[in-house]
Amino acid sequence: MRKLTFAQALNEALKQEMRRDPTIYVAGEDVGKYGGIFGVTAGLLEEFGEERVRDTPITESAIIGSAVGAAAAGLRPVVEIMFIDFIGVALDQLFNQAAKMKYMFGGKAKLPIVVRTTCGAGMCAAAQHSQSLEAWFMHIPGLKVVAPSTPYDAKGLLISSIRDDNPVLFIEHKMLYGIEGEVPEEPYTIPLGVADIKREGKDVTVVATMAMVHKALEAAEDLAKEGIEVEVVDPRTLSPLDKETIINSVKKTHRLVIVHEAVKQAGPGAEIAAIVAEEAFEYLDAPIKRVAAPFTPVPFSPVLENAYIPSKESIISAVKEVVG
Amino acid sequence: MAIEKEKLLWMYERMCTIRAFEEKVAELFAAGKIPGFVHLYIGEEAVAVGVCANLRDDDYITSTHRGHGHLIAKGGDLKLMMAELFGKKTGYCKGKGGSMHIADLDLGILGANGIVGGGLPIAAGAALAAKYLGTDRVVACFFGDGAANQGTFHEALNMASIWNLPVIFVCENNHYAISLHQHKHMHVTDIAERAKAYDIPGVVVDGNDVIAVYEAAEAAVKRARAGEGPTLIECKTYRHRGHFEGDPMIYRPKEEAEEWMKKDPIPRFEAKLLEMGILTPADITRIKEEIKAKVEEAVRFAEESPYPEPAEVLQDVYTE
Amino acid sequence: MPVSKETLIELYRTMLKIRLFEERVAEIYWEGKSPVFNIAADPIPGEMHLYIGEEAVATGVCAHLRPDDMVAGTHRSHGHYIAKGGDLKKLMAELFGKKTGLCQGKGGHMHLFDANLHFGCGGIIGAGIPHAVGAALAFKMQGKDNVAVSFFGDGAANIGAFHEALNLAAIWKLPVVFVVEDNLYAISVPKSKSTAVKSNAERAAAYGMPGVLVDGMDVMAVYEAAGEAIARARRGEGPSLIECLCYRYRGHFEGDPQLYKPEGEEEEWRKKDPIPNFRAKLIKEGILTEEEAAKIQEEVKALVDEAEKFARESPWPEPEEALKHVFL
Amino acid sequence: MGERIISMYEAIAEAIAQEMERDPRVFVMGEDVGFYGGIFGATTGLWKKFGDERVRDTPISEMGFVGAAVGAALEGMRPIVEVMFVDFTGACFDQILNHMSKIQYMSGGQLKVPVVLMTAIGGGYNDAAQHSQCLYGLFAHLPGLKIVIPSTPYDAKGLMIQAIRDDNPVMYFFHKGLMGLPWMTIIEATWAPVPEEPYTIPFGVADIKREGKDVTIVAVAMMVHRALEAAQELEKEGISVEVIDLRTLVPLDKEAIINSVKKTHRLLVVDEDYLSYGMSGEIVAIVAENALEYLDAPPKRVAVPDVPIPYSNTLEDFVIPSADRIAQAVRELVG
Repeated sequence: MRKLTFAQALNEALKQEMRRDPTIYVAGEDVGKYGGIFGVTAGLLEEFGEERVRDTPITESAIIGSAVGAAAAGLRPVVEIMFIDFIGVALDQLFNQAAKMKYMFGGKAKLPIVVRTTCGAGMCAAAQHSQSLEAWFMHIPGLKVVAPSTPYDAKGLLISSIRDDNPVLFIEHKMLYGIEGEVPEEPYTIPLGVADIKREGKDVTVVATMAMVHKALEAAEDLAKEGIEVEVVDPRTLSPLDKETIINSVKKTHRLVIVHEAVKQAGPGAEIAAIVAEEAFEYLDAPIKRVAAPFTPVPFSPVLENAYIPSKESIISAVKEVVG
Repeated sequence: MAIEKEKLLWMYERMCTIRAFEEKVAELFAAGKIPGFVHLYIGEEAVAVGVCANLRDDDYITSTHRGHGHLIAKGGDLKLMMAELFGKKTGYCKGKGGSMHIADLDLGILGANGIVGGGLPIAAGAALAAKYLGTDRVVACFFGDGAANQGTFHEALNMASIWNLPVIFVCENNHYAISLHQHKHMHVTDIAERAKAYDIPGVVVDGNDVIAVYEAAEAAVKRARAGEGPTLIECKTYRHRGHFEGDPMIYRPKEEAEEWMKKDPIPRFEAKLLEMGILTPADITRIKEEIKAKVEEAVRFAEESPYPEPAEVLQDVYTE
Repeated sequence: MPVSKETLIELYRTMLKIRLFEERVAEIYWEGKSPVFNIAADPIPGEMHLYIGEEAVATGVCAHLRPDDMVAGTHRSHGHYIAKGGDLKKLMAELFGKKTGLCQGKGGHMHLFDANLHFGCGGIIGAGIPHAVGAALAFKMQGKDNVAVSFFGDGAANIGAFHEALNLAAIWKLPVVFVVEDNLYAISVPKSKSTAVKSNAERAAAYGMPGVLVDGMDVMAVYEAAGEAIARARRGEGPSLIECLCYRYRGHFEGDPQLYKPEGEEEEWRKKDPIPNFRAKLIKEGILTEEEAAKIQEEVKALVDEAEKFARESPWPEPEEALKHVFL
Repeated sequence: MGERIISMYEAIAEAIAQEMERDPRVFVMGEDVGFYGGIFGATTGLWKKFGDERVRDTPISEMGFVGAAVGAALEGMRPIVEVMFVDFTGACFDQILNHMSKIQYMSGGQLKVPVVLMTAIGGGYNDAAQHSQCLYGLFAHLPGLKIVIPSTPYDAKGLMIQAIRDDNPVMYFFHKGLMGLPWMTIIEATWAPVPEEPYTIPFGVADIKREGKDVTIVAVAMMVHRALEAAQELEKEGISVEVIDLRTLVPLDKEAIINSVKKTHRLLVVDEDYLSYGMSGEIVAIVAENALEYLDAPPKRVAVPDVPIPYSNTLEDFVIPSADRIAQAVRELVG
């Protein structure tokens, strides 16, 4: 099948959806002529024009806030916040307005908004351009949080997100933009809230997200050589979260390791560990392990950043501890 | 002046309705029948009414934590509003929103808002949609003097200006950001001055003179419908009651309040209409009786309505 | 006001220091990034925003500042730091991510802090503006005559923090000077598409403070406008806003294709290059001879060489240091 | 402990006043903190005592004045800022997320940012979705901030003084329902003995508010009192409950939790914050990682189901954990 990069897959999803539905528009900083700082909106301006591909000032509150108003009034905005780190200046519009409006209004409002943003370290962009903040938004009722790890998932999940009638935070890990994978040419959807088992195994369940999925798979390769069969589960959507797949996998393997790039404390892994401890307690043969970033901001120096990002090795040793 | 009789009577009736509704809410709140916080609009009626008198049903408004007046002026249903204040199942938001979050999308009411300045970018977005969809709808965005210091004010006005969006930004300058007087929260006297910072027209009007508000809004709405972009209207007014019910109001001098009470928009307008012969004392009694009945009916409706089922708490978070 | 010969020469030297330092940074940056551009490649990893072309602004403003005055910079702040008297060696080492860097490798090029020089900057557009206001508040409360200066771009003047910070500074009459570096672009979006007013100087009126527009390519124009504003602040007469029209000769960041810049625009602005023009002026007015100018060039180059050598030879931080400094 | 009885809001205001007397660098900023004394009384009497300069009313500009607090702290002041409701931190999140919490780290430890950001949390009085949240879990996920959540007047004073003297940014969350405000439902425990002299309570030390042997309940703020209420009920049924009040989430007293679980073998975490991805998940995960073998039953969580806080009485009472819901969960654990 034809191969595309992660960024190209997202770009194709945007183009195909914009062709299908004229109420979809894209807005954000440098999404027009520039094609998005990471190239995801490349060619959109040329095809759809300035009315539908809107360069905004550096004005995150107004970017998300205007998306809320536009959605309430019948459009389907797909807005871009360049780095998830910048969402701090617009958080009110996302967590008090977009996320809650439908509920506060007793179910009347329909807010089909997609907020695309990037996360993750690995570019030496330091503490304000490298964070993984997904856990916060998973903690906010009313938002859906999508976090793909492959070009195939990226296209299908973005199309589903655009067609979803709820506000969706669509998180793209910077270090994944360049990876290639098979992507069908025609539009297709992947349901939100359905995890994907990226590798089957019987000894340990490793739940990993975004860039960590790939590290987990590498770790699984190495461990297979030592006769340890790792099952790698990629939730793909963090909210809603596909509990069943995770729990069923643990019921099979009896062991759980959770890997993410967000800091460990109160991170996505805490919730997943809690769910399993609550709902699959009797199936666990060993304590749950979390492999995550330490409780520090993201450092700049490549040496420090490497020490910060969870490594294949740390995943391997965590797995060995639980099978030990 | 060129405003036809029906419109004038409509404005009078609406102002009185807001006043009667709010006074009843104050009474019910004091009696413990309405829970939570309520922020009353009493004293500012001329602003909401003067602006909304220029709007069509398919135009939009964004409102504030002090939103009852805007809702009534835009045609909100007293029964559903009151039921919401009581937290009843039959309320506008099925008891999930309360005073600060009432909305009626069919009437273009994009919601009251519990966050100061929260509605400004939302208004810009609704205007973007109106323009994008090729309609001539406009958006009236109400906010207070306090909100004019919020970042969202700056971002929304700048965006509306560069994108030439059909928004009327209506600043209800009641001179207090909760307890802080305007001269302590901004270094300019006229908020309308700030329009220059976005290259849009800014006008100051007497917010207690409904005719003045109407005329300023009329021009701004015409401008917006014609695709000529946003306008900032500053309405100088005063809230007769505290920031919220229960506010001791220790921060505001008695004399100041008394001065403003003399400028109460309703008696002023009433006198004008009498003098113009559009209204007779008999009409006034009749209109007020009718309004009283409507409000009573709303209260009855709210009282008789059932509370929501606890299980409903889990509904309406997501659209299925 | 009459400006001493020494000051004029110092202004020139500082602008040159910024220019040569950054040209060197660009060279080193690309060492590891061609033929394949990997942003995380050594010797200088990460994003890189250069100030080349805007030197007159930082130089003209900071010439009036004392070490204990505060400066809040931006994501494009090497120039501000150098003009404030920053140490080239520590700065270069930080860009390399070395242990000897200004922030021991934790901050990097967008997050430079120097406690002794009361200098800080960061990667979030507009976020430094309220920091300067807070520093000015501290000075006022401590009864000092220090001032705080906030540098930010025309793009940042559209973000909420600008509005809130200027309003606060005005009502509290704080000793702070807001310097807008209007380089025509918010990344790729031209000012005409991002900013509703022609000049941000007009926005000062919205807060009840003076605002002026100056030619940011003319160090003397900046020097004079800043001199007045800073003196005013020191006298306790409150904040001012200065908008400096300038141009960045390079992209928003290294690697930016700059497709958004129209044909010929840069050539036009090259003619206004603040450094050669000022050099010519000084020579014409007999303040500097060709020889002296060449000597300054050599001295500054030597400083930059030394900084590069220092950075290259410095050790990396220990990985475990990633866990330090979260809490005191 | 002194026998003088005061409310939690008075305890907080007293702590701030005593520190302002001790240290001239300490000052207070926020909306209505001056003349008004703070909407929830946390700055009562300060303006009278210290005046406009040190007790500053701000415009409604959270981004502006929280950012200003960061700048003032960098220049040697020790600001206390009040953000009226935690729900409003959305308007200044960047300043907390990218500056207050990180400057110390990004500067390689050169700079410190001794800001105390205090803010009101909690529901129970029909203030609906934008004025009733807790959200401390979000901030506890953010390296560089210390997270303080008192549940009694005594703790409130000691922890506030500790917070002001701490050189790190501290977020101090007070629960509106515990402030002892005359215009809210009064809970006895919100008026309690507080020593007049200044004292500190170290961070990272949980307080066992009630000893027990059958079940460990971990909670903060209002939920501590609901748990104690439940514990009394359960005692009649012969179930002995231990109630641990964490008091600070960062640093977190893991030992206290784990030791108690080793003793009781059963864990219930009660939280007024949303269930998912919050404090309750972290605590259960810590126990699952470090004391799994001691558990005789799956750990349980009682928290706000994942919905915004609704307005109507019936709805709000349903989502905010009650003593009954807590007691029921305990019965299931031991049953």
